[in-house]
Amino acid sequence: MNGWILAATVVLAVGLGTTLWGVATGPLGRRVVAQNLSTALVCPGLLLLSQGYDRTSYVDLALLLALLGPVGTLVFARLLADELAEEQPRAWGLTWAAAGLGAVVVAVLCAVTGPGRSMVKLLIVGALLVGGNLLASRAMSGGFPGVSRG
Amino acid sequence: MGSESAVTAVTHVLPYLVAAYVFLVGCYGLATSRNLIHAVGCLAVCQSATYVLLLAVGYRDGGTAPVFSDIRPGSRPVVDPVVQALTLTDVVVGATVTALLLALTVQIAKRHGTVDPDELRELRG
Amino acid sequence: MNPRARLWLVVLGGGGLAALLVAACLRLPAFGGPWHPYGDRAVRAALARHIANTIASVNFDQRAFDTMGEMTILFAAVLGCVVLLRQARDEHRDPPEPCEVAAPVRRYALVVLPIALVTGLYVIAHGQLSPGGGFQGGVVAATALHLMYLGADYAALERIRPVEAFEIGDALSASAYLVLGFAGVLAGGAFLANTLLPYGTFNTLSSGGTVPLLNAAIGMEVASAVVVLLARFLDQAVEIEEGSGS
Amino acid sequence: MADAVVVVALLAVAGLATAAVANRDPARQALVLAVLGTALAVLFTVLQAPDVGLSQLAVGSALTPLLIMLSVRKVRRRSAHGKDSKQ
Repeated sequence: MNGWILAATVVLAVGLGTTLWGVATGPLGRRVVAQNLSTALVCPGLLLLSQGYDRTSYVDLALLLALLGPVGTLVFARLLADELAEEQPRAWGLTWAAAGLGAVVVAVLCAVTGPGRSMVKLLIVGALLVGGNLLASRAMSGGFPGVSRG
Repeated sequence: MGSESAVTAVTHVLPYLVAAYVFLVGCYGLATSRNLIHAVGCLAVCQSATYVLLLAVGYRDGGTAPVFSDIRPGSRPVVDPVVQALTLTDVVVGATVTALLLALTVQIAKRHGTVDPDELRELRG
Repeated sequence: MNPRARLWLVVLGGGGLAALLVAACLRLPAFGGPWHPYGDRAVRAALARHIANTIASVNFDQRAFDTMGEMTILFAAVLGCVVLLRQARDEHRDPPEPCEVAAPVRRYALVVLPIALVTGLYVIAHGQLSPGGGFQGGVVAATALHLMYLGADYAALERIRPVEAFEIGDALSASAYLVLGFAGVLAGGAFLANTLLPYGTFNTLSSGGTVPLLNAAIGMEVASAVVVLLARFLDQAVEIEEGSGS
Repeated sequence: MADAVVVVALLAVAGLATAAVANRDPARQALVLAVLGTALAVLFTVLQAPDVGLSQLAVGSALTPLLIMLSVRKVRRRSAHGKDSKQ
């Protein structure tokens, strides 16, 4: 076991543990926030695993999660807009912390990889992850003001 | 020494036990469900147990994926690709079967105005 | 049967099943063991045919006939959904009014949609090289289209997604798989045998004989199937209303 | 100790499966299923099956939740409609 896998284990244990607790209990708003955080915390874990196993092809997994995770959150934000409008879930502290974690992991991995095609891919994953995460947070707190049915 | 062998014994069967547990939990949810959409979700949980079992059978300690686009063939031990191929198609086909069951649920809701299996039984009997 | 008796039955049956499963688990070969005879042979066969991703080789070459079965299940499930979720006689269509979406959400959807589509195509195209393939890429590409519904509104989605075209695409790609299989027979081999085309250079896009073609057919099939499926569900959830006439 | 990450992923999957069954409201269950899909993708990655992980991510993170939520919406709208007409 090398340091990368150890770091990934810690990130995944903390990330999956907190999201399990957040998504299974409490009001609906908190659950959607937890679902969004699961993307933001698992994706850096996958990137660290890819580095730990020394397999660049595993980065595809992180790319797909960074793309589709926020889409999943948008599904809930849109189809539960009525319920969420009452709660207006806000967790900007947590969201920025998770986005920061993603940015730090991507920066460290870029520094290790060095310039090249894999670095471009890492930067795309990072941009999609941070952007999607912040946007999904925005969407669930009043992103669909006029959705009554449609 | 004794505790160490106990730990390895646990890690040697833990994945199988988790697969069995996930399957049983899904079955329990299916049997006690009061909402057909919830029951379909429980069936999805049962399906995921089969993925865990198949992939656990194919794992090899210290192995890596049998995908040679970024490593030289033969340079590292690889895990079993056959079970992975089985699981891979299973995941996507499982999702469409879930969709088919949800379509049936929507149709039941239209016909009978409820998705509670107990109320449906009363309607019929 | 009252719920209490049913619960007891479940606990009894589940307990018995649990005991049997645990007994079976304890007798299975240990997790992570070194003995994988089928796996080792599959890897050797894949390398002999210049396919870098052994899983794609198993799916589209060594067990291509099984994949045809999976494809048939997929096709039948979609057909079932289309039949079940058609517009009934006592229902009418009521197009939803365009909805208001916050500007950043709309912009995000419009930026990410092409990226997700390209990623889906990339995953399909590199199926026989890196992790990925028709099954995964097809789902990604089809999901990407529905960002139009999530980020804009239903009318916008309907403009970029003609369902009839995707229904035809579904049927065409399913038959393309069969045609490729029969081409093997006509060339003097067996059904779906990978003897038709040269194997090419290892680890390039065109390597692996018929594997990239079958992979592309499955990718198109899955993408069209998912689009058709979601279109039926969206119709029901958003547009079709009860009661005849409006 | 090399299997620590496997054990973490297995425990997360078991916990999320329990939560998915225990949440009886379909919308809340769909949220748990979305996270369960992500956890399964992590498990498949640590079991060295990136292809299956990709498949699970593609299906579990957006497609299954969308299907379930659309069904929930249809069923809820129907029952709301039925109550209106009864009144």
